[in-house]
Amino acid sequence: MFGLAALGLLKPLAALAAWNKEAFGAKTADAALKGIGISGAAPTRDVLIEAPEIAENGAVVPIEITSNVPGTTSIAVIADKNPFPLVAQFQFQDGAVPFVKLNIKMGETSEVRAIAQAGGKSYVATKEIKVTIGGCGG
Amino acid sequence: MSRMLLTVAIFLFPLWARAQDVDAVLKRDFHARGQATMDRIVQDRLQKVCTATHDNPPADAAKSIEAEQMKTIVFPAGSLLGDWKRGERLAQGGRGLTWNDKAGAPADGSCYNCHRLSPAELSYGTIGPSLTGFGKQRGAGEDAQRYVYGKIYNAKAYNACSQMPRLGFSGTLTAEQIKDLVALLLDPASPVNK
Amino acid sequence: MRLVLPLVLVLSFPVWGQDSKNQIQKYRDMVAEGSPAELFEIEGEALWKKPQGPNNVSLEKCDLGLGAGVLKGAYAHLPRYFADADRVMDLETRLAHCMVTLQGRTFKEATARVFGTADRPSEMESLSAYVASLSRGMPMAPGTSHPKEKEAYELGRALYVHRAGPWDFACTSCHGAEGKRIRLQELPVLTKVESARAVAATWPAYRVSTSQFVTLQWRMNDCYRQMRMPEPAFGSDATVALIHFIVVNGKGEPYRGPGNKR
Amino acid sequence: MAGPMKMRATWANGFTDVRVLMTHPMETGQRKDPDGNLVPMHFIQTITVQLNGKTVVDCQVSQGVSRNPVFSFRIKGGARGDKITVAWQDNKGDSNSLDAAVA
Repeated sequence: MFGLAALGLLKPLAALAAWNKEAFGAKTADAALKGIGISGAAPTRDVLIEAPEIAENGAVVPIEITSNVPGTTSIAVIADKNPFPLVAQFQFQDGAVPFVKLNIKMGETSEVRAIAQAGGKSYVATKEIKVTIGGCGG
Repeated sequence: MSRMLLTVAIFLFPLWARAQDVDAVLKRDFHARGQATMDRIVQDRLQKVCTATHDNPPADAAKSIEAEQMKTIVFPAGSLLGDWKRGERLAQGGRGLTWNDKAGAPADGSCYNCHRLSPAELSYGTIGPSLTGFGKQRGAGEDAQRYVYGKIYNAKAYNACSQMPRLGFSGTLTAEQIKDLVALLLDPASPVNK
Repeated sequence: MRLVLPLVLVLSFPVWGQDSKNQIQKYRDMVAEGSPAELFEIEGEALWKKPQGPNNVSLEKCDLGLGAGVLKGAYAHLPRYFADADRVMDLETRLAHCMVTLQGRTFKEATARVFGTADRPSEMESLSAYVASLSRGMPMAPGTSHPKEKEAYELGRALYVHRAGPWDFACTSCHGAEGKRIRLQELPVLTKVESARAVAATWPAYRVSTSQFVTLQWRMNDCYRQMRMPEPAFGSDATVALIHFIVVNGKGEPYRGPGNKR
Repeated sequence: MAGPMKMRATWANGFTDVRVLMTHPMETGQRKDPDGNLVPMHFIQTITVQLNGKTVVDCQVSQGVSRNPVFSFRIKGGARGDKITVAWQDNKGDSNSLDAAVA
C-alpha cells in the first residue's frame, strides 16, 4: 500500500499548475483573457477553428482548433456570450501538436475565439456559431 | 347526405375490421398518464375518415366534415388582432396537453415547429407552409382576421384532413392567445411582415 | 474597395437553404465523431455480467434469438418471434423477459425505470447500447416469416396512420411526407426504404440535447407523448409492432450504431 | 465513484492520435433538477495527457465543456506499443485515469 502510494499509483497525476480560478470565474471575455495573461491578441489566419456555423443544440458544439503559428505553446478557447466565457486552456509540450478537438456548451449564438500563445505573443481566430432551438429530436 | 354516407361506408368497409383491431390494441396497450386520459384514444368521425382514407377523403365526405367543423368555430366580437409580441412567444413555445404538462396550465402554439414565420428565426419547421410575409399579401382587414382566427381555431374547417391541430376546438389555446397569433401573422409591425 | 464591397456582402450574407443544410450536416458529422455512446456500451457490458435479482444470476445465459448467451449479431435479428414467449419481441422487451425468467425479477420491478436521465442512465439503456454494439457491420434482418411477425408488421402499419388524440395526430402527421422537418430536424418517412434503413441502422443512440442514451422504446413513448396521446406500455404489442414495422422497412442495412441524435 | 473512460490511441505517419471519452456530468451549477433544486457545480478542472510517463498536454477546463467530455489530441512521434495515460481531476476532488497502448 505504502509502496503503491510512493509510486504515485494511488494518486492522480498532478496537474502542472493549479486551476486558474480567476480566469475561469471571469464573466466577460476580456476579463478571462486578462486572467490568463493575454492582452491585445493579434488576429491571424494561422489559427484555424473548424466548427459548424449552425449548431443544432447548444449543449454540444464540436470545435477543432489547430495553430500553425510556429512555437505555439498554448491554446485557449473562449465563448464570448457564455456566463463564464473561458472554456478551456491547453498547454502543449514535448512533441504535442498544438491541436485539440472538444465539445463545448453554448447558451446562445456567439463568437467563439481561439487564442494561441507563441514566443511571448498571442494570436486570435474568431468564428460565429449560431445556436438554434430544436424540435422533437432523433 | 345519405349518398355521401354510403360512399364513405363502402370506401371504409374493408378497413373497418382493422380499425376495430387498432382500437382494441390501444385500449389494451395504452394507459392514462397525467392529463392524457384514455378518452383521447376514442376517434371522432373526422379522425376515423382521415385514418381510413389515408388523409384523402372523397370530396363529398371532406365537404361535409369541413361544414361540420366550421360550426365549431366561435368568433369573439370586435377586432381579432391581439399583440404580436405575445404571439411570437406563443409561436416559439411548444407546451401543452402532453402527459407531463400540468393540466390547465397555459399552452403554446407550437407554430415554429411546422411553419416559417419571422425571418429572424432560423430554426423553423416545414410541415406547414411558410407564413413569412403573410400579412403583407393578405392585408390585416376583417376578412383576413376571420380567416386566420378560424384556421387556428379549427384548421379542419378549411381542410378536412389537415395535419394542423384544432388549436381552439381542442382547448389548447384561448381566444386571447389566438388573437395574439392573428396579430403575429397580420400586424404590419410584426416581424413576420417586415 | 468599391469593387470588393458588394462581393464581400454576397459572400458573407447568410444564405439559408442548401448552405444551412450543409452546416447542419457538418454539425452532425462532427458530433458523431465525438460520440460518448461507447461509454454506455462499457456500462452495459458490466450490467450484462452482473448477478442480479432473487436468483442472483447475470444475463449471460439470456437467449436473444441466436441461442443462450449469443450476443454477436443478435441485435441485427430483432425484433423477431420467440416461441418461449409466443410473441414478437424487440431488444428491450426480450431483455425484460430474461430479467424475469433468468434473474427471477418481476416484470414490474425490472421495467420500473426503463427511461433514465442524464444523471442516471437506466439499466435497459446501457444494456441496449452494449448488445446493439455487438451487431456492428451486420445487415439488419428482423424476423418476417412467422405468422405473428406478419401480424406485428400489419399492426405497425395500421398504427402508423391511425389519427387520434386532441391534436388528431398519426405517425404520418410528421413522418408522412418527404423533405419535411420540425424546427431543423428532418423527419424520416419510415415507410420509405432509404429513410427506414438509416433509422434501423443507427438506433439506439446517444442524444446530445439531453446527454442521454435513448432507445426505440423511448422513441415510441416520446412520440406518443408529443402526439398528446395516453402512454403506451413499455414492451407492449403496440410499441413492438411499430418498431418491427420500421426495422422491417429498413432491413438489409448494415448496423452502424449506436448512433447520435440531436 | 467515477464512471468509465475510454481511449483510443493510434499511430500513423509519424503522429500519435489520441481520442479519449470521460463519463462526467460537467454541471454548471445553474441547472435545476426535476424537483426544481439547483444542481451544484460539478465539473472536471484539469486533464493531463502523458506519453510514456511524460506530460505532453496539460489542460485546464471549465463547466463550459459538454457533459461526457470527448477530447482529441495529437502528438508528433510516439510508436506502436507506447503508453498513453490520461487523467482528470474535478472540483470535488474526484479523479480517474486510464492507460492505453498506442496501436
